[in-house]
Amino acid sequence: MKSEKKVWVEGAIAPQKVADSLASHASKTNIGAHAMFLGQIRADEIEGKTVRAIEYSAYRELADTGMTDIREAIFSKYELTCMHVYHSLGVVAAGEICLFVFTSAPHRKAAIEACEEVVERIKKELPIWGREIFDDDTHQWKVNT
Amino acid sequence: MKSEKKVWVEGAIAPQKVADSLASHASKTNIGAHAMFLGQIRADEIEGKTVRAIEYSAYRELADTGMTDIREAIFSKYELTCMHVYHSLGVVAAGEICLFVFTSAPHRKAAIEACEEVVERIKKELPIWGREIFDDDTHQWKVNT
Amino acid sequence: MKVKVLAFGALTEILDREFYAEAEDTATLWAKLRGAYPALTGRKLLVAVNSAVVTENVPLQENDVVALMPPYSGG
Amino acid sequence: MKVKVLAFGALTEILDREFYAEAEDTATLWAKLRGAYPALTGRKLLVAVNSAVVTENVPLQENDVVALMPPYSGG
Repeated sequence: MKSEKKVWVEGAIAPQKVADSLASHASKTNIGAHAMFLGQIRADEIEGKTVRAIEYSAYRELADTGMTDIREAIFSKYELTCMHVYHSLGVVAAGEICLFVFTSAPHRKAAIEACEEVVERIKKELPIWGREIFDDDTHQWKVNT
Repeated sequence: MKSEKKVWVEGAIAPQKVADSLASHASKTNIGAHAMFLGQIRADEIEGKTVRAIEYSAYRELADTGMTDIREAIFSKYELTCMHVYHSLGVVAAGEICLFVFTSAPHRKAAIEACEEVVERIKKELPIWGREIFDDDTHQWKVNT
Repeated sequence: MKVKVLAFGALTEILDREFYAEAEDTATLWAKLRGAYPALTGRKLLVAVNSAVVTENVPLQENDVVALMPPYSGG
Repeated sequence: MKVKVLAFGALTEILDREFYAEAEDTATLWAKLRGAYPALTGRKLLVAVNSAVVTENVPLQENDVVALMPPYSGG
């Protein structure tokens, strides 16, 4: 359960991945609750221009280490059955999914709290950068709040 | 957004429904975050017997009113873009999904908190009953904790 | 007053899902049923009249619909 | 010491993504780069040496890999 998982997805995360991930847990009948978080690219308007996509890049080596640290901390803290995280690299268009966090547990409290904590830690701790591309092909670098 | 939605699903909720629901939100480019909760039937062991399914029944009229109350309260409290709730009626086997709560918002905090609150309120406020069916076809009535 | 009674959840193992009964208020109705079905004694109960939950004894009108509900266990 | 420097995020608009530089410690490296590229002045920065984040000035060894990273904005 704590083994390395594939985190990085080139481009957008397909909605079908969510269904497939969920279906693959039907055989784990000790699971009673799944919590999921999905980040979707917003077409924000900034000074009259609209975000049409975000291009993500990462310092992969450091991000993989960070993700392993998060995974281990979360499994020690919560009674979880599984945890899956997918993050896009490259260009993801407005309306598409760039982050998918999926936690499963016997009981809902652990699944829900773990999911939220993973999302917060990913945003804060992983060396990933988003470049917001506007409809006129200018860009600016995203700042997390 | 606050209009009546179809809540009741006969039997298990298919994982594909999750993908389809998610995909249908790609055109809402003011959404930045989706939170989902899924309840799955656990094959609990109780005194040497294993739960093989739960059969759900509801007082539909009162449950529909209760769901409308929850929906309205959640939309007044959180800055949400959409909210979808599906609950099974009838027999759902161990490993299958019986509850799907899906909230979407511009920002993650609203989506995550709303999702959790809806799950808690559904369990507490909606007149639904689960009959746990064991592998030897005996049963007992589920008690929510 | 003749009222329609609906039973839910575990109560359906003791009562019919739907039947008619005579009672002037909800407390009297429940007392009568307990008299007829001792297995009801000590059961936790939620009551709704005409699809609205009531938390105190309420008088019943002819043709009211009274729902007898054990604690909820959805989700 | 000759070290390999990696630049990320908005810094890649000022610096190459990957280049070599001479410096004895991380503070000196950053000072030299600021001297050469005034646009770096005042930038918030996280530094990693050989894939481990460092929060103070650290001495560099030959062939160390130094990552210069703006605040993260993933998710």
